[in-house]
Amino acid sequence: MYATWVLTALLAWPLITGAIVMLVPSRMAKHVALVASLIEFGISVPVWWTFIPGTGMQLVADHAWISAWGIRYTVGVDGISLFLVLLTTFLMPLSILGSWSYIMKRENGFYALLLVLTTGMIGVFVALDLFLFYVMWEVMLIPMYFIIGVWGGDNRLYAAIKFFIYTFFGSLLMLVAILVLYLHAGRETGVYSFGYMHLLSHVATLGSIAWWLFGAFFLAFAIKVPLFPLHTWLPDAHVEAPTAGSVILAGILLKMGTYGFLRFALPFFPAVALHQTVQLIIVVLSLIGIIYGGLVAMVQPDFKKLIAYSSVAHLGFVMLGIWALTLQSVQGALLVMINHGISTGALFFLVGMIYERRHSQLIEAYGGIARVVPLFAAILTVVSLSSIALPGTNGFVGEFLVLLGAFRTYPVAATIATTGVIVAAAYLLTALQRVIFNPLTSHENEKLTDLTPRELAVLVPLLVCILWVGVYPKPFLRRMEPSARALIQQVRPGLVQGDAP
Amino acid sequence: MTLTFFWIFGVIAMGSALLCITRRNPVVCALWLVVTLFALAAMYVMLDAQFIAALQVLVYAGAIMVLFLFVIMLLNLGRPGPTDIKGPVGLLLAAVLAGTLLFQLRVLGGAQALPPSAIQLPPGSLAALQARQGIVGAVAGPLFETYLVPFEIASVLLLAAIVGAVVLAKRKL
Amino acid sequence: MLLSPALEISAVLFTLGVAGVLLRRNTIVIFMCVELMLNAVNLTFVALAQPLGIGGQVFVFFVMAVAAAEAAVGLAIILAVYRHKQSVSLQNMNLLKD
Amino acid sequence: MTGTAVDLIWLAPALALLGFVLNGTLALARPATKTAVSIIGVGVLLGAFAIGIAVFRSFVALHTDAPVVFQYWSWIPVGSLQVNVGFQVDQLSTVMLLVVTGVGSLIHIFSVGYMQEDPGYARYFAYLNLFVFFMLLLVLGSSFPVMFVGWEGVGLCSYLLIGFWFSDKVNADAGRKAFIMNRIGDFGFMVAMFMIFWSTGSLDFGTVFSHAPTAFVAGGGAITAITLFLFLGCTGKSAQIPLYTWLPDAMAGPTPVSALIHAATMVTAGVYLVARCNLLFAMAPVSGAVVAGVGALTALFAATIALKQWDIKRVLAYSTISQLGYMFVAVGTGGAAISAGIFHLATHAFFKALLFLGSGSVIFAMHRAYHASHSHEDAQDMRNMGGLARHMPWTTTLMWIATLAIAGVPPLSGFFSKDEILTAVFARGTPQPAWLVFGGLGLVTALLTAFYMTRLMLYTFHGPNRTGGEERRHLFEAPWIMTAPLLVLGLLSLAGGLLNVPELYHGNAWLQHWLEPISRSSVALLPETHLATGTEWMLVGIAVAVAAIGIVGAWRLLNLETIVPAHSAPAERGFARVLRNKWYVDEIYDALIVRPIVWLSREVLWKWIDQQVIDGALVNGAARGTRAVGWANRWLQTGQVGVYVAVFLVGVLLLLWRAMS
Repeated sequence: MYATWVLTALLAWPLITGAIVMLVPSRMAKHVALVASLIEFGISVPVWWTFIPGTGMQLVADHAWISAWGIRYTVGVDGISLFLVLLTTFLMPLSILGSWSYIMKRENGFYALLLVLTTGMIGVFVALDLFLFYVMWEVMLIPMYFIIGVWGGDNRLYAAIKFFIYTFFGSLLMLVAILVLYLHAGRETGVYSFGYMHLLSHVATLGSIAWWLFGAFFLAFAIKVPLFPLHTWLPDAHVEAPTAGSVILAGILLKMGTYGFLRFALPFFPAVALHQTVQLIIVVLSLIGIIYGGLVAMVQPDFKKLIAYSSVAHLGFVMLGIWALTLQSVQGALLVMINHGISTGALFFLVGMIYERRHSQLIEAYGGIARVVPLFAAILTVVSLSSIALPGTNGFVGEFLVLLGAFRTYPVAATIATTGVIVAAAYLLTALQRVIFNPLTSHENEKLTDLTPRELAVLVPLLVCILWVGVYPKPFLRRMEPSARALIQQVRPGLVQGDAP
Repeated sequence: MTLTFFWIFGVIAMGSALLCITRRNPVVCALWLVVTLFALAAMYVMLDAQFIAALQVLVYAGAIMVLFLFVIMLLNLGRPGPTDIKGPVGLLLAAVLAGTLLFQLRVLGGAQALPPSAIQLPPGSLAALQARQGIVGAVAGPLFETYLVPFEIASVLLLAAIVGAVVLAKRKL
Repeated sequence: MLLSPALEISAVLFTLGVAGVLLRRNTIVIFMCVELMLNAVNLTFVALAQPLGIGGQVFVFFVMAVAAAEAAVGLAIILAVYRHKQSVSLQNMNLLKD
Repeated sequence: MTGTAVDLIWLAPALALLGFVLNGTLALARPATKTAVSIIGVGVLLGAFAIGIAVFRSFVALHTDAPVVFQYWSWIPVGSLQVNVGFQVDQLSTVMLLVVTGVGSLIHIFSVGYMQEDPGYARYFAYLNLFVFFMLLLVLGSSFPVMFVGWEGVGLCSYLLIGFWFSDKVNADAGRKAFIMNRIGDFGFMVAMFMIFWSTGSLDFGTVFSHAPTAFVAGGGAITAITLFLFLGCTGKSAQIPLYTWLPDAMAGPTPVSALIHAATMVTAGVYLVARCNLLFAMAPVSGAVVAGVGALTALFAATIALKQWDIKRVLAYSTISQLGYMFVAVGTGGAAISAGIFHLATHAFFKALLFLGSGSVIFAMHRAYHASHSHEDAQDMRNMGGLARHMPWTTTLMWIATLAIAGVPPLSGFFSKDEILTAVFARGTPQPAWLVFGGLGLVTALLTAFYMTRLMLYTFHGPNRTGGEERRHLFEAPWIMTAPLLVLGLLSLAGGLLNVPELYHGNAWLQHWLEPISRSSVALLPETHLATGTEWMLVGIAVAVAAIGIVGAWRLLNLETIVPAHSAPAERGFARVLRNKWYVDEIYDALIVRPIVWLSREVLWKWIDQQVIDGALVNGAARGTRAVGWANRWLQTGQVGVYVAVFLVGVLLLLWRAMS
């Protein structure tokens, strides 16, 4: 019973409560939104147990929507999307709680948009009808545009429009590709449907047009990932977005790109994706992302920009892991996606919290504040270490798996990517030192106050996850494995590399 | 006989319409338009549409044109403005475009545009209908049955127009 | 049969209305030309009601209603514009430009 | 499960972790607490040591050659990769366990006195406990990934403790440098793990070592690459060329930290790793030679730098690098020499910890003296010391013991361990002459070691006192809680040689026999070596002579009367200056690597590629292009309704035209 309505409830609940948030008095907005998002999280938690590790889609709901064009409302999760859905519902209450005192104007609108955004994000991850997927893809775009454009920093309009046009540019091409797939499968069978499985079963006869379609999907997803050189919207968007915006942007929106590759681009066009040249291009771009992102992050004066470029590097690992197509690397990539959501989310929260006190996110504005705000410093240190993949934290498990798995397919590339861990240490520890260590020079920093209980309530769940995934990732890996194996087998039939004999 | 009268009124309508668009003075234009409308009303009578003809006189020639004249006089536009009619270039452009349009309309509205005779009613059936139901009744029947919803919508439209006109025209509400 | 001459006349009247819109700058006159075009169409409707049924006349009825509404609102707009610009000439209504 | 005390092995790291959690909480919640922190901090370590002893005794009683492996939970299970969190108790790990918890306990006790006045007391002990936790993970881990957790974890603690007094930028810089240098090494470790996994299908020590003979061709490219990457990891962690430069800077941390992490335990992790993987290194003769060669070179190179350093802790730091080089020569030689390396590791832990803690006492005393006189002189510069023997007799005596031990004077511990290494190395010289060179370098290093250590002792404790008169009245011996651990370490430095008295002296060579199961499989792969008894005695003679020359030479050559305090000392000239400036290696690294990378990142990658090419030319270029097209089409928008009507009509006409045709 629960299995049949849970995903629909997860999609509908934020929309309903979003409308309610618009109607309540503005001082109540955040409370209502928080309760709504907690309930949303509560609804999603049992999925953890309801989901049975295995192949195929689960918790499926399927209803006719626009039957004239074969559009259906089909949703479901597998081991790939399960954690992204849970990550979304997990991060939303935290984001709302983290915006508690950050958002001071038009609160109703902000929180309502956050809730609508939730629907869009979950929709992207659970949609099994490509039309529905596309609709959700756009649904999540619009609230984010407003969140950056209305509640952002000084240069928010530039960033918001850049974000929007970049993404939109890619997604329109994707729409064209989806339509071509739809028409192709329709002509072949006479059944016109946007269903994932239906389209997937007729991609083999696409011929050379697959190249164009892959290109369209690639562009849409690569922008979202973001893959070098399509990444320049990210630093701007991150710097200007309010805390919650940055957290969600980094934590979830970026994952849509890699998720898209896993769900659509790879299974639909395996021949293209595994073509020598395409492999070379993507692996090289991932490597550039890892190294380049790290190096550029190292010289950023703005903490948020630094984190943004570090995201480019982390997502580079994910792309490398996906394309290596070994059991370890794909699961590692999935884990890095989750880890990045947790760690980078926490980093953005921390930067947001200190920004609220000091109104600067420039690294040089700080220094030596570990003496003034020891708790903040301790948590920032733990989170940074998780971000640079220190063993024992979540970051390590993911990156280790990606690199280990990728080493099988691309030994040289994996070796080069491993140097990314050095660069990561260089940029994040340098920033850490310049923020919490070094002499306390500024008088303004002497009066900083340490974290409040509310802020701790935001950070502690993230810290728990950091250690949990770091020490005992088995529950995650166990649920991912069948789907990862199925994916690999679909893309490259035959023996799955790195599987147990 | 009818045809002759029809043509006479047609020529009057066309002539006064031409005068309407070429006279400089807006009041004069409006009056020539009234003449056109009257001529049209006469033609409606000959086309078995007596009720419409009455409406034409009442609504168009009466109400609407009076409104126009009121506005013209209210704004004190009774004298021709110097730039009211465009210069030779405008004239040429208007002539060319209008000429093309007329040519196209005549081609499209020629004999082949008429409905096929199979679906045409036999001549005089409209008059017979009017004789049976009465002139007003013949129009009222479909208006309040088949076209009831559009009729209601039209009433809402008029109401909205009234409100809108008041809002727009009033200096201060 | 009056159908053919009615259509001829209607076409001419419509063309004259179009020519008027193109030729004039006074918004009130342009308005009147629009009314002229409406009437030209009305004539067609009425003429075609003879062979095709009473529906054409009903349509004329609606056209008149819409024309009345249009005249009311349109003239109110002209009034408002005049109050703003002290002119009803199209030349002065160029706010659409940048 | 063995049903003996060995099963309790998990308690040792768990206790340390508990100490970290409790002390960490206290550090955040009640930073001023001291007593509870001391009890927890020292208590967990003593507990861990007790467990270490119990485990060791039970393990000895088991009389087994095979390691006892405990698997606690499945950590990273993906397909064929099955990494468990597990501990391995065997001959090697028990020795390391005892060294870590034993020396660690002593240093914890010392810290109670040394850090007493520090406002970050609780934080300090939290870090220290965490360090012990990770170190135990490192030595006990039953697989490469678990070891790697400890490996990076100790690096983290090292980072935190070097930058303990983070308000000083130099300290924070030093911590960061240490971490990044270590990460370069960790890169090697990780790549080596990947290669091992895909060659042997596992990362557990047991499986890897049992599959290695079939999975690799001895001397082949794969095994050579693996071992070289592993050794890259070692050069980072154990401060060998080329990644050694962080260790001298690491002296910025509190002195007990230098003793524990940067002398006795963490930096020896590389030696432990090579010893653990001795089979792999034995299968790759080239790598073995590289390890030994790099070790020998590092030993000599660091010793030369130590000759001209004035900071008492820096001398010890370079000495540590140098001694680590010795250990690498031993483990690089492989086979039975592994035990020599581990032996030296243990004795070095004793006497180097003693030296560091002794220097800690000196610095502690100097600090108090300068504090009393409100002076801001450098409390670590030997030029400011001199004649301290009169004020600190205990410290002086104990440090002399350690100095003689490190110089290799018989019958102190260092003599035995160093001699063992030299014997093993020269023995390999017969089939492979390269080892003769390494041995020669080792002898020269021994000479330099004796020299600079004597220099350190003389400048610090003897000659005229160079502190001011005011300070002199405040120079005292450290409190008993600091001298007591020194005493224990002094005893160990004296008698540590008993662990492994070679058969040459009719000893039973206990450690060598104890470690035999560890190196058994690799001995077979290495060339047979044997040194005649006469040659061995000759080597002993040479080693003792070298030590004596070093000590006496220092005594004779150094003129204690001409030293002037640091603030008025003239700059060195010529070669001395090169040594004083550490061969300018830091400067060279900075100019060749650090600066180019930063410049490349900032000016080329960020400002040019990112901001100008991608964002400027492409992204905003597209926007500008769109705007230009719009600008070009602006004339269409006249704003004149009349024109719009005309255009509209043209459109209508065109449509009609289409309808006509």
